[in-house]
Amino acid sequence: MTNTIHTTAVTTKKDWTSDQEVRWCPGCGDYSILTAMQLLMPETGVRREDTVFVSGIGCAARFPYYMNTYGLHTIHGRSPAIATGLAMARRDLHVWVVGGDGDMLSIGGNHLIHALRRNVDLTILLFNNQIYGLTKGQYSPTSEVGKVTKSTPLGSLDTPFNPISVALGAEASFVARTHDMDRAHMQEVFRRAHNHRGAAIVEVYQNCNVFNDGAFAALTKKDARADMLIPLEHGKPVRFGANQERGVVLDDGVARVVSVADVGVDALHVHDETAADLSVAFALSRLADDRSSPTPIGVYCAVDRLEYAGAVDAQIATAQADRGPGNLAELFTSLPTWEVN
Amino acid sequence: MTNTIHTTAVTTKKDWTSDQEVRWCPGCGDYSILTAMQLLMPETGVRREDTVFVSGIGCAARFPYYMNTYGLHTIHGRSPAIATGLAMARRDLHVWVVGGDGDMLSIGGNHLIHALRRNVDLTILLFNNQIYGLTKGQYSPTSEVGKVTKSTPLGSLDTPFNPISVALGAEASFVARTHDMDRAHMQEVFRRAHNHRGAAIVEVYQNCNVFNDGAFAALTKKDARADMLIPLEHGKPVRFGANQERGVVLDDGVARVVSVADVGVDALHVHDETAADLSVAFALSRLADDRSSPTPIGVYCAVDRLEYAGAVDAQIATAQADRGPGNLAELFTSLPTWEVN
Amino acid sequence: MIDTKEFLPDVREVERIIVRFAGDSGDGMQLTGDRFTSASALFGNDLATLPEFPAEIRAPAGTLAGVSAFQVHISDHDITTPGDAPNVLVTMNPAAMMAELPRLESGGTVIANSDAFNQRNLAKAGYQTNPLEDGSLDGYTLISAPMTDLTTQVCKDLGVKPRDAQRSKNFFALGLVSWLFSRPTYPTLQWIREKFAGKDAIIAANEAAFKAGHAFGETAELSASRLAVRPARFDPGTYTNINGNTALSWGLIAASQKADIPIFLGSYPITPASDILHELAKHKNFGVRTLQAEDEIAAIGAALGASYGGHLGVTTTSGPGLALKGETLGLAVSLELPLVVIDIQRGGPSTGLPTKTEAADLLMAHYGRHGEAPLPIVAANSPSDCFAAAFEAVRIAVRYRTPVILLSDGYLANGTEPWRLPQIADLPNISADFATSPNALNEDGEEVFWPYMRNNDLARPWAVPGTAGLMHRIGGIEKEDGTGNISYDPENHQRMVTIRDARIKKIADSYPPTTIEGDLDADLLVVSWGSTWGAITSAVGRMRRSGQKVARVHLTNIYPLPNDLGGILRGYQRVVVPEMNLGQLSKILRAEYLVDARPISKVEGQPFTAAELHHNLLEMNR
Amino acid sequence: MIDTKEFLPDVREVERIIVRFAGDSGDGMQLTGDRFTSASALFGNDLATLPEFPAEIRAPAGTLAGVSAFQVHISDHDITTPGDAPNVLVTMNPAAMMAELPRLESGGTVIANSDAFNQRNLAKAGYQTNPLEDGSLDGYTLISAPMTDLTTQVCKDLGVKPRDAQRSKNFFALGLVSWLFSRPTYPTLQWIREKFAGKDAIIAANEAAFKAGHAFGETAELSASRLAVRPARFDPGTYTNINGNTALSWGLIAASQKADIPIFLGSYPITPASDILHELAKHKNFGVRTLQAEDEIAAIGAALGASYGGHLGVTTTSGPGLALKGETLGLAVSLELPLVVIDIQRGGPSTGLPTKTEAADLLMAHYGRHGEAPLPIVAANSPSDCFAAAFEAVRIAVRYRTPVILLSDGYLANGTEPWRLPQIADLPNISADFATSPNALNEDGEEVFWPYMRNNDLARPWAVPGTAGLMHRIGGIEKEDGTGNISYDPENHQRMVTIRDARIKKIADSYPPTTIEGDLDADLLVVSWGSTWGAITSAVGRMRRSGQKVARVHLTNIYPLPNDLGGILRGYQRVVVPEMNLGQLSKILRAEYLVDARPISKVEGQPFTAAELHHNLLEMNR
Ligand SMILES: Cc1ncc(C[n+]2csc(CCOP(=O)(O)OP(=O)(O)O)c2C)c(N)n1
Ligand SMILES: Cc1ncc(C[n+]2csc(CCOP(=O)(O)OP(=O)(O)O)c2C)c(N)n1
Ligand code: SF4
Ligand code: SF4
Ligand SMILES: [Mg+2]
Ligand SMILES: [Mg+2]
Repeated sequence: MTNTIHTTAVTTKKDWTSDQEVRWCPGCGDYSILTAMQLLMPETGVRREDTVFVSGIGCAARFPYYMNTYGLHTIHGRSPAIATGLAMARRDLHVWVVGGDGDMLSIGGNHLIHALRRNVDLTILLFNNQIYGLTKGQYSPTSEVGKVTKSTPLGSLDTPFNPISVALGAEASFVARTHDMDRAHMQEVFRRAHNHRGAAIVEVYQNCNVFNDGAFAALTKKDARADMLIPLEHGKPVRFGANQERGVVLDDGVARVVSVADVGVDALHVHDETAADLSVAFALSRLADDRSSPTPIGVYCAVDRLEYAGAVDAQIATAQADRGPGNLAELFTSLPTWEVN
Repeated sequence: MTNTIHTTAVTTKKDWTSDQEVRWCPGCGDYSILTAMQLLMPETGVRREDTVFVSGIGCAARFPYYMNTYGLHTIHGRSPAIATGLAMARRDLHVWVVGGDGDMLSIGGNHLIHALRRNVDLTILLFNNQIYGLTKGQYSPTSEVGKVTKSTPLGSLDTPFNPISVALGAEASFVARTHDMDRAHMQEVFRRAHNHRGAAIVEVYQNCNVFNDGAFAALTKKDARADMLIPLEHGKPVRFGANQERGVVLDDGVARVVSVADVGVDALHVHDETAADLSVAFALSRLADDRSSPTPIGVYCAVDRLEYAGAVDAQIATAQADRGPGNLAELFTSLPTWEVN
Repeated sequence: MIDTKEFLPDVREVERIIVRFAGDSGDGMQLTGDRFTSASALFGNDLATLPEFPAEIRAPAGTLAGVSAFQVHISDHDITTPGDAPNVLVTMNPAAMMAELPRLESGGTVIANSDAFNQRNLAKAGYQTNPLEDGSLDGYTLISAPMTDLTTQVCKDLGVKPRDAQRSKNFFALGLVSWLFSRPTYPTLQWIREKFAGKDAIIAANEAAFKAGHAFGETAELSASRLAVRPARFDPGTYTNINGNTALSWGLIAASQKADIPIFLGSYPITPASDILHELAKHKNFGVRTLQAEDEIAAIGAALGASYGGHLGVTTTSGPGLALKGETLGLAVSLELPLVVIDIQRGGPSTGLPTKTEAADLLMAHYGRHGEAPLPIVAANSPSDCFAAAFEAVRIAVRYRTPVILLSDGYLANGTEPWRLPQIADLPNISADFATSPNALNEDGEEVFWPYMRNNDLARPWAVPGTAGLMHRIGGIEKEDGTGNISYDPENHQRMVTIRDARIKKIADSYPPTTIEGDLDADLLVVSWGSTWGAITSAVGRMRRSGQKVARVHLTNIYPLPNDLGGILRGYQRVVVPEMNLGQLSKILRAEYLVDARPISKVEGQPFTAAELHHNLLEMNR
Repeated sequence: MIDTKEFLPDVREVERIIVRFAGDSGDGMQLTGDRFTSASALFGNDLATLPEFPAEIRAPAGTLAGVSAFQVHISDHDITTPGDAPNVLVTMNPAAMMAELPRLESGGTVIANSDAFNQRNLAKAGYQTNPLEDGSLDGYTLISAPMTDLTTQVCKDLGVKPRDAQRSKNFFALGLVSWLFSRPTYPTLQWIREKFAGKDAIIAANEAAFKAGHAFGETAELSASRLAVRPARFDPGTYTNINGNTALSWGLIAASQKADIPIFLGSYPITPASDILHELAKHKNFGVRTLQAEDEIAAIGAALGASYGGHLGVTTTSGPGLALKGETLGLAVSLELPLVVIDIQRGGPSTGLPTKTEAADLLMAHYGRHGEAPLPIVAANSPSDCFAAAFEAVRIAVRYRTPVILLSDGYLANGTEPWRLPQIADLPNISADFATSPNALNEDGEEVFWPYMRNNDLARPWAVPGTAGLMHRIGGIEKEDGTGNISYDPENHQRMVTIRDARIKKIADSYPPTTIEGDLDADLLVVSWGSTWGAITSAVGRMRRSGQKVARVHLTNIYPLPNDLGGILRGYQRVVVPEMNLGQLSKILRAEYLVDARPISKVEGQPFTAAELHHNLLEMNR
């Protein structure tokens, strides 16, 4: 339980695979996310015993059972809070948090935004399938208006959250998006999130083929990607399209998709993920307001700021340096005392 | 309980003042907010019996007791949820929600952001004094990093929320800020919020003279205002300063304070509160990142979009038009039945 | 409508049959069971059903975790449970055989889809050899049919894709079982046509499969004899086969109509309560408003807000959700507003066994709030009784201005039984009785409205916003008796705590006298609540038919307990309380009456069977 | 240090005195009371204090709502309560007189700041005429002094602003009372100099006011005689005057040091628990981590997460917060991890009386979770006992791997009493005993780690992340006995429910035998828990001194109850249970032992007085 970080292990995918039978529906997008993770972990060099997956409840939240690490499957919505305690207590661990859009944004919304603003060193994966999978198909806080589900037979009326915007509004220091159809992209984004100091949140577009099949197909199916996904790359102009023919400009503060031919490459916005001001990241997040328009993927922002658990440890170290390690006899006599003989 | 809205009453401030003794500390900023409200109400022409103030717990949350209307003082953090039920049930009422920064952003953060995204017809006042008043002085989610309070003797480590950014990240349709030192401004902003269709949130900078005295003095004291408050006015360039000598531009998506002389009036950002894209409102909210820099006040955005309770009522009306008003006999026989003689 | 006189003479008649359909989650067993049930209901049998789902949405095909089962008990007389050991087990694959065979009565009939018993499936289920062939089913009657194959064959010329054809194999099974038990075929055929209207190929495939299964029964040389169950003698009326969650939803709607206040449901999905949200959301034309809230706390909060506005606030959940609602329930107790809180109990603690039944939330319902925060508790007894229990909960909530907890459980929620439709005019009226005028004089002799004045029931007035002249402010801080103003006065607090306690206890004055069933002069009294009702009814019946004396009392109103209950309990030498928990009601009875009430506990995620209770009661009566 | 032999011979000696300081919130009464208490503690008296704050932060000056009071009981012998009716009442304004006079013993002494009894203040307090003049204090001994005026005068030449001078009038009152009760003056003078170091004008003003008050007593012709209370006979040792919340915090720190696992406190501010957060936050050098979480659910969640990581997870709250923690507590029960959950009870239900005391969360502590979710409950008896109770809670949590609920209340939290510092070496050791190696063999004979293997205590291993080879996954779904893998098996569930129940019951095996105090052969047994301890001790003492026989048992471990308790209860004809609720422990005793335990209830937001309990017990013994 010393707070030293070990990063020396040589492992393979198999080492990271637990002995538990995977219980998602055949065809579920969760499988490819799991694979991406099990492939990534050996590359990071971290030790399995130093890695913990914490989750709430939902299909997504079954994730920890399948990783051969420490795993804590908790209750609905509370994983960011529980993980906060673990990460504050144990800075030597790598704490991952996994949950669905209901778990993280509905019942768990408050814990999520507070974990983000505190910037606790957590790597949070939000599997967004825009539906409640485990409870068999009610709409979620990311479902589109008008969605007909078991709980909204006449269509939902709730404006959905944009998870990226929510995270930015909550002062998140690392925000990214990826999707379950592109293992390499997932792996790269997860790696970036894992390496970030502080709270990192990754929205993963995930297909629930049973209750919301094809929710992201218009964006993520192979032949749509070039036109519908806008890869964000640090230091590069934001461009996309099969021939890089489209791009993004900031037009009086608002991000807009334009034809590169119309505006010229120099007019394109050059992505700066390190910008301390989150305004541009927010503007980019608004591009994805409906699924018929192109959506940025990749790292929206990766800002270095005060990490919580480290700061807590530093306060403890300072207190111990200033006052010496705790001494019970001193504590007991810190109020006025008197002796009786 | 018919859902007709009455707006005919002729009243005075006294009519809106309840018989309960006001129990805030002498000098508390809450007094002037109360006065602003009691002065505003007669101007709106609404009836007292159609007005409800709902609150949670905290000093701010005592507000309903002092208004001679219907009032519901609930439990800590839950007022947005409770008010959502009331507003959905009773579209004929004017439902106000009042709470402190702890009530609304700490324990109640999730209910707040969900009420905002649903766009329920509520007028929400967040009295931000950057402290827990009622529990005698712990830091709050809006307290600045380093704040020394009873619960943070070595200084707080939590990055605060920016309430305007949080609201915008949650898809709020009306967001504004005012402060307790300017009754006329409060009254105007409250009026605007009251008239908005959907969820309106107003952050009120409020001085807690007992536990956090002068938190906003650098911005709100008489001689600082001209230089430190940036009034947002729809359709006008964003300018401020004793001689309107400073202004705000959008610089590649980021809002910056400039000297008008340097850039010229035409370069200034012209405020459009009706912009459906919340990017610029968000960029403006980042100007206030610390209290030593100028802060926009007024209406950040006022966007017309699907109001929840109305949409729910419309679904009911459609269902009744399509299927007739509910008929128990029909309901009971809607599954296969058989007769026994 | 069916002519209940119709009967088939060429088969052996039995009093009752228990059939269990089991297969992979993808095999459509719930639907098959449901169809068989409907046909039996229309035929006039009494019946009770018990669906059992796997916990996973779609567990891997062919595994034990993926087995889905549906049990139905049909009878020519009044029955109260889905039965103990099935007489017939339908197994669509080896995993179903492995998981379910232990339940079958010894010597019972096994029907198996032999096509599914291939090497791969056998291995997945953990069989070394094929049970259809290795003699391990000796002692049972085995009807083995290549259902997949036969179904594919009959579909060949119908233009159905092979995959769709294979999917229809459950209708083959249904056809076979329908033949075996002499069920009328036309309700199923008609249902297929209605259900799949527009999808002609599917209709054709399902019909063909169903008929093929029926024909298989007629033509194959089956070693099992064909059985029939006569229609039961029901009271005259119109019946429907209903599950607990639907009955509960309808009970709420009926009560809301009678009280003339619209329902506002605030809910957050959770198994096994979600279906009430789904059902109520369908009935917007009754003025029902439903909010899928962000969590359980918001759900009850919104419902309470709506109640404050004069609607009938309702919130539905299961144990984990009720645990979250405790603080807001305390506020509701303090506000004294009508509110119905429904807990469809499931296996706990924590996430526990979410798809299994249990009844271990009783003490939380009593005490899961800080401070002295009493509230009435009502429990449903059977699937159709959920209607009456919901109605009773609304009655109490509205009349006494109080939150009420209504307890049901996973077994009642999904189980079905025939329900005689009530005459709408016969449903009791509920009066909202909103306050419309001042009710007190202040010191200056002016008319004022005091929100905490009380009527004879000790209930306070319900004055909803919008009512001129009655503006008032209330909250969760202690209130002055009468005025409702904030009061920190010590004696006032004592008085208010006492009044809140007394007003809930007073609700018992509105109950009918408690019914003792069975032998009033027995030594043994069985006291029970909730879904144990059916199994206890059967077990007590068996006891009495075998000459054992036993009395029983079943409680619908759990808190406050009936005024006459103490006297009843003291009249018996032994009191036993069968419960699906470690003895929660028995704890309450012991504390209340100092009677040595002994629990009979079962916490297996499954209801008591009549047989095990019979066994237990026999022991107790020795 | 004080020479406890020192004594003043020129005054009348009494055994004990109860003084109550009352004034406006702005009058500094808490500080005045505190100073008087400290001087008495240093002098060697036994003592007990009870501060009472108004609910508002700063209620309007001069109103009844703004009255702040501090009661202190000093004695020459062992006392256990802050006393019933004060002998002396200090009133700094009319509102304090109006609110507090009814408490004073008849014939008691009233000390009043006559300057404050002006027209305006009298009206605010609801007086028509001035009680200092209208004869309504006849029958009391009245010492009226123009404190504001005299204080301003003595400060005139000290360079103190008039406003600051006025503020010092509480030191005038303190000086006067100190003279009246022959308190040594130098501790107060010394404290003033330390406290206001650097603010010379304030020091001068306070000193001058204090001395002026003292002189006023010496020079004025006071009709009250000067009293003194001898030092009490204490066991030898070092003492400090401590309140419950501080003692509790120190108990946690001591236990954490003994167990060698750092404290992680997750908390959300709430009266009267916040001070534990404040206190623990000060002690970061003990490795204490504190998180002011976003709400109570996050607070317990974070604590549980830290426990999973091998820290001592603690969460502190009051009733409303505990109601919110129920679901997460259920998870902790299921995870079987150490966790200490502290509820400083206050008046309920709902927001209730947040600044007043009550003990009505006992049944919620027992049952406020869904499913069968048993956990141990410990309660503190007195302010200083909070140390021991916290230590005991940690002991149980760590040894038995379980969440523990520790109950205290508002009265203990703020009340103080002398506490003899324990010898650190005498504090029992607590062993975290983390798992370090595999504990089972799998089917292939390989060494594996099973998180739900159990030791003789039925406790499971605590294997923290970072430990190589022990990786495992656990959660709130039912777990297979031993392996901890998810299991939906019915029999396994029954087994696990039974084991969870048994392992908590087993904790009682670790208790010392229950102590019966008083007359073992009495007919009447008083059973109690929590902060009633002091008042019952006094009342039982009075009973016995007056020749009445009575026995008493006070419980620290409320769940599981001691193994020998049933036998004890059955040995008495009458069992009474005084409680600050409507009879919650009595309910549990009745259910458990079928003993007719009768509650004595008080729910007024104030502790029992010894006198009222004495009265009640006399009635019971007739
Ligand atoms: C307190 C509580 N409320 C509700 C539930 C029921 N529940 C389980 S998972 C879930 C939502 C699942 O949706 P999501 O989080 O999006 O995950 P997915 O299954 O889609 O991966 C709900 C409502 C629960 N287990 N606990
Ligand atoms: C469930 C619950 N937790 C905690 C509290 C204690 N509490 C009351 S008000 C409050 C916070 C007050 O701060 P804020 O909301 O900012 O309001 P202010 O007093 O500053 O106006 C807290 C923590 C409570 N009443 N209920
Ligand atoms: S229900 Fe949807 S999200 Fe859940 S496992 Fe199945 S496909 Fe995946
Ligand atoms: S504590 Fe602060 S916020 Fe509360 S009433 Fe006093 S001054 Fe106002
Ligand atoms: Mg989802
Ligand atoms: Mg505040």
